[in-house]
Amino acid sequence: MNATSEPMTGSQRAIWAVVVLVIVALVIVRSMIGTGMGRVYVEQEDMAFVQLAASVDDASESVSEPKWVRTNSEQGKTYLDRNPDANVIGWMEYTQVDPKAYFVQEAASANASTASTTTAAAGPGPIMLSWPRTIGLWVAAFFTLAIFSFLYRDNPFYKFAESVVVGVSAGYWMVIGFWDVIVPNLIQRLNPWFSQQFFTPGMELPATMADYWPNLYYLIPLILGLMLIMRLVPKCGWFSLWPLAFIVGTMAGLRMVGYIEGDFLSQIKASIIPLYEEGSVTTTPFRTVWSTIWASLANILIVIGVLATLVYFFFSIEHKGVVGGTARVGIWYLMITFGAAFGFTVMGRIALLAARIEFLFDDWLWLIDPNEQRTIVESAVGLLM
Amino acid sequence: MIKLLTNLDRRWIFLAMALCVAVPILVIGLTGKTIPETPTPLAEAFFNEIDTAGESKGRRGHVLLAFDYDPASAGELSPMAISLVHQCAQRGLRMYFMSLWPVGPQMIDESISKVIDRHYPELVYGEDYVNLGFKAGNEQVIKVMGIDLTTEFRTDTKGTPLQQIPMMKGMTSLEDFDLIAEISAGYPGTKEWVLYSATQYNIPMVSGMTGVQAPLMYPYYPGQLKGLLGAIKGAAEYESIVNVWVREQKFAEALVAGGMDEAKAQEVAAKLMDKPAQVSTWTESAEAADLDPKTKAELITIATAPIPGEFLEGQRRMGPQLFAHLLMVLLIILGNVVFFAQRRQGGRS
Amino acid sequence: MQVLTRSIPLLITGLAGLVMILSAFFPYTSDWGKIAGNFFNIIAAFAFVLGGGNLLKIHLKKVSDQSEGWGYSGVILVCFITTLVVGLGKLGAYPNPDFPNVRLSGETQSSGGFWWAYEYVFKPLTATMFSMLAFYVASAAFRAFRAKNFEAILLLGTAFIILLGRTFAGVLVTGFISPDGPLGGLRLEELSVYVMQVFNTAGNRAIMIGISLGIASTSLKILLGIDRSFLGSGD
Amino acid sequence: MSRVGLRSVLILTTLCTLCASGVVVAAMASNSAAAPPEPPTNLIAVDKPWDGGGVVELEWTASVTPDIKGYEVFVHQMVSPLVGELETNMQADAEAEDQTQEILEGEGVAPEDADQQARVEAENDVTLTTNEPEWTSMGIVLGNELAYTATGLDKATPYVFMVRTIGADSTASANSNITTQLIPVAAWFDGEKLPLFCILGVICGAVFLFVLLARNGMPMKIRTIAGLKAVDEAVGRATEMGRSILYINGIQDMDDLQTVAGVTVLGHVAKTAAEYDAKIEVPTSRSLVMTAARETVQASYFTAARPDAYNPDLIYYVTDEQFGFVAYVSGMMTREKPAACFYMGAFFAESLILAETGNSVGAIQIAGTAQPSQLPFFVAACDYTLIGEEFFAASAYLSGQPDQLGSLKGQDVGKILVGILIIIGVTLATIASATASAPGLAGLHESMTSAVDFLVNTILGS
Repeated sequence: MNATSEPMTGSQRAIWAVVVLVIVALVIVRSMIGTGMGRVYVEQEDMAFVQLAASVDDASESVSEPKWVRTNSEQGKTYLDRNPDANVIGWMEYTQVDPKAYFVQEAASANASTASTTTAAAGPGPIMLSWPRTIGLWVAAFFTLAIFSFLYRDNPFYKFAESVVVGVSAGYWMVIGFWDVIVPNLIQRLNPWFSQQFFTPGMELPATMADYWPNLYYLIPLILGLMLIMRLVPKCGWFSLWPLAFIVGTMAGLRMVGYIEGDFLSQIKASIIPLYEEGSVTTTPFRTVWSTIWASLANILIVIGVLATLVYFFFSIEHKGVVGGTARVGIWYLMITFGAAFGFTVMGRIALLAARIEFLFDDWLWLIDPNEQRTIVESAVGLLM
Repeated sequence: MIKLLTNLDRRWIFLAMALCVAVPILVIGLTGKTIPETPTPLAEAFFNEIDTAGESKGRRGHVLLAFDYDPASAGELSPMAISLVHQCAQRGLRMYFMSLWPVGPQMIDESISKVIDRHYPELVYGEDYVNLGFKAGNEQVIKVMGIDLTTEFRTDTKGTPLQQIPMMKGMTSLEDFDLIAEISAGYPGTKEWVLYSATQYNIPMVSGMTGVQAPLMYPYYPGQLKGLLGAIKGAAEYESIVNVWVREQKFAEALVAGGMDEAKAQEVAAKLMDKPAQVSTWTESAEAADLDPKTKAELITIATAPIPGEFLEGQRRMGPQLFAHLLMVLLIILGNVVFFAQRRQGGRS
Repeated sequence: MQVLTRSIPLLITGLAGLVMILSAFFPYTSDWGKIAGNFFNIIAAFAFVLGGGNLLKIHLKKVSDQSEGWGYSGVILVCFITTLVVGLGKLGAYPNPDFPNVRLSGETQSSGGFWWAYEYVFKPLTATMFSMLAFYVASAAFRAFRAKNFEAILLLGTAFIILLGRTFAGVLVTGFISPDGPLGGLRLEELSVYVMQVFNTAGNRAIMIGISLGIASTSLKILLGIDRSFLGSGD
Repeated sequence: MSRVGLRSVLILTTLCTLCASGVVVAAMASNSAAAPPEPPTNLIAVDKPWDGGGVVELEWTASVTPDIKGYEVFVHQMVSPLVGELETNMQADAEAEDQTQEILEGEGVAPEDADQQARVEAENDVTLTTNEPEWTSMGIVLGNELAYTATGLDKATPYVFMVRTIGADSTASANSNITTQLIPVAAWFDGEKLPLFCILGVICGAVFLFVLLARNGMPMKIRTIAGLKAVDEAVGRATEMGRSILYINGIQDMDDLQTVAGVTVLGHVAKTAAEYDAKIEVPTSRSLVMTAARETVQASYFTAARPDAYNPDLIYYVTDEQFGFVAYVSGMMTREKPAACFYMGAFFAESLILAETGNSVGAIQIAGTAQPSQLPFFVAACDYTLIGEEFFAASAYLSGQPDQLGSLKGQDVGKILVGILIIIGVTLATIASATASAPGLAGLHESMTSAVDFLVNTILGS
């Protein structure tokens, strides 16, 4: 039964080899049929900005901030015409588009070039193949298959993918923690001037120093945070006990109240229900009776279940006699609960697998097109089916 | 046979599972057909709660959309998230997106680009929706938000201070939201929101969640949670309700644009929605005599237009679900057959 | 040393917890709770740094020792550092269009190299890892779920009702029962709702109540300094 | 606006009141209809006593107009001078920008001049409009209600309120009297939380009392927990086989109490392992857990008089990322094949992979978690499982500490409380429900209903 260590029989090995070969062959065949597969297209936009010079008003002696406007806006164009050496900066921005937009553009330019022989300089359209993203897509497909390969057995591809996910995720979390928490909640408060200049230019600076002083309270979390990192230094490890104590303490205090209010009191409250309840369906007397039976039974079963399960979790008395019997009913309820959880969990897992297979079929292999990203019907589909 | 099953390599089970999922995906992807959905009361309650958000205060609902999940659970949850944004956008609610998960902002971006950018481009950032991004600290973030919103959230993801965002005006704490709609994949998630916001401040809350969490959250319904969507089935049910409703709204919009008064338009739209196939017949009827040809043509377009693929994701996924569930039942039965056969053999010898 | 490593941390724990509890009942102290919570969240972000630092330390050691599998440690380090550099430097990310001159002003996650790392590395890897569970659950179903006693039969029976009742299979299997008749509640799709709202609710409710008591008492012990295991005093 | 316009005019009205100009629009809309209804009178606002602040109770005398749809409540927050100035500046900036654009387009003035010119004009505009109170709608109440509770207000700034009648045809009346300025301050104690405070006190008191009793030597008997004997067996088997023990402390941080309980159990497992001289490996997914685990295991080795055998390198941090962690651990399990696996702590999706992989390498597996979603898999795939609270009880049992045993007893008191409350409540509710349609028992029904109401809404709810 030990699948990952037991040597395989020759026939099994052969079957798996065939499966792998079939997959590789299908990918090769697929890439040569129809519009191919696994490409990403982007639309390019030139984001250029011109800096409007600062202006000084003599009357009020106020200085308006120099500001940036798009060069292709009315204001920008007017200004650039007047001041050709104004400060201009910019970059190219790429937006992902459905491949069908590219196909349409290609078809249009093909028509144009056949229609008139003089339009040789039609030039590349604004929609084009994005190499970084196309490579990315293939990398993603490779990683997907590399992880799936673990199902066959542990192998270097899987280990590589595993290492990548460990490294990337640790880095990812640090980066997000820095930009989304430390910058706005700490640096902005402790050094608003620096933050405004380099990170968050949209923020407002404290109007006076008196407004700023209270921010220095935030030196406390900074120091505690740094003490936490001291854990990395072998001899200063004990420093981290202080922030740890703070973390554990606040969490314990918060949870004590939260759970008693939200889970203890509210759930007792929800269990106080009448054992006899009139049904909601009252069309005929017969149905009224049945509906009442179903509704009352539900309430009775809930109350019995809560009490019996609580008895199972009662640790002061040995489970014998009546208590033992009640505790047993409690276990039955627990088992039904676990069965329900099992059913729901299975359901969730399969949906996740379906999503991954959809990624492979849709984004990478271009076999199906549920989101109508490529309206042109694929001929290769017929071959596969 | 029993011997074969006893020594069955688990990779054959893996293969069976792969086929049970992959083949229905291909078939559904190629034919475009999905399995019909009948919504359960929980999904309807979820829908209604969002539909009436803000009505008790007589204002446009202010909904906090907390997307606490990551790509790992997106297969189950993104159909819910997309339908949720779809309903909010169509209903004209103000959407405040946020996340307690580091990759949550990516999930928010995805829903915004799939629903708002593509289908509701008229919505304005900062007036109709805002992305507050991620904050570390799990339930402590909720706790702080309950007391004061701006202590924790100083800027949106674009770095704009909240005071400069029009729709943040008057929003000081969690109590200013009319509804919390949470999409949750674990900790922190539905439970934390229920404990530290819905219970503590009596804010109405609905939640969509993974199959793993759903059974655990049932005790909160209908008290602390007003609506609950569990796993992909919940997503598919909710999605079908929203799709039907959106089409009805589109009918009503077209009718109002064509000069019908609102109450009448809603009524007619509901009628048309019952039998979308007969819309073209209806446009010839006496009731539609006052409508101009442009409106009629629009009604027929709405009735016949296919639902965009992104709004069918959940329902598409119910196909592989069906076959995989049958496989699971089969596997459990087979496993037990093997177990009991072995035990009987063991007993004899 | 005892003061620094025991007394002060215990004092901090007690005070921090007290502030959180008081702030729930005494409105004047709610701002203290807010500040403590806010500090907590900032420290939580530092914990990410600690995590990254630790990873760096462990794998640098592995690489320098050339211990077994150090190549993979190298991969981890390269990926970690690359992600860090790309993300902290916002390489390739577009600045905020309102402030085109401030290079680091744009959104972190929506463009550039960091987005690429998310979209084509982080997302497929984590999502696929999770989806592998569908295979494991199938294998576990075949090999682990045995109807060996009454309890197990209950568990499996419920699982069947949910698995069938929550898909179209339920409609196929018990479609013959009239939904309006007295036994309409026995249709699988109805039954699955009933199981969830009655048995599952009752069982989970009792578990919840028990857990809430457990959490309250453990919190109390931590705050009073009775339970110091988090400080590493062992048992 | 077309989508929104579909909805009731009420929402449109509310929307428009958000900006000053919107008020004008709304007024125009109402003017176009028939004569507006009379406004309500005698509007009084009172700060709610014994609350957490930010709540104001409003009362008024009904409008003389019959057949009205309801009353719309408006609030105006008086701003402190500093905030007011800031807001004014912001508005001025925004308007200046708009006007710069206008001037540029219309007159062809040089941008810098236009900007300045616009700024001056905008500032004038703003100073003209800020005198009016800016009414924001808080919502509409039905015509038969003459009171409203305004919530979510700022505790430190003064407010004024005003109510308008909404007629049957959705026309709004003139303004009612404006209330005097009121700051919705917080009381020193939130009265609604009193029952919660008391119940928390009872539970904590019971726990504290039993801990004290236990410390003073009172014996605390706890029912046998079947799964626990297996721990020593598992460690023993690992020693016999000469293979390692794997201990996973969940994937949550030290702020999760399951992790803390897991660390306690780890202390015992490590002590047993030290006595048997078995190797114990603890990969963690949180760096703080690693810290705590190291100190605990070190202490255990000391207790077992084997400090030399303690190897901190076997307790290490892998990654915070759930699947990065599980990928690492499952890979390690297939490579090293531990003889016993312990999963004690908070687990999520990884439980299945861990248990399945453990199963496939033939390890004895013992699990303990309070994470109900993962219990089915642990119950199915592990040799023993500590279900929910049993896990916490196990940590008490293993340590044999009076503190832990006492607190377990204290929790049992809490459970008795639950049982009593539920039984009383259900009895009352059943009597109330059963007597609902019985004609002779109206009095009983009434008193039962109010008793249930008191129990549910006052004692148990806030």
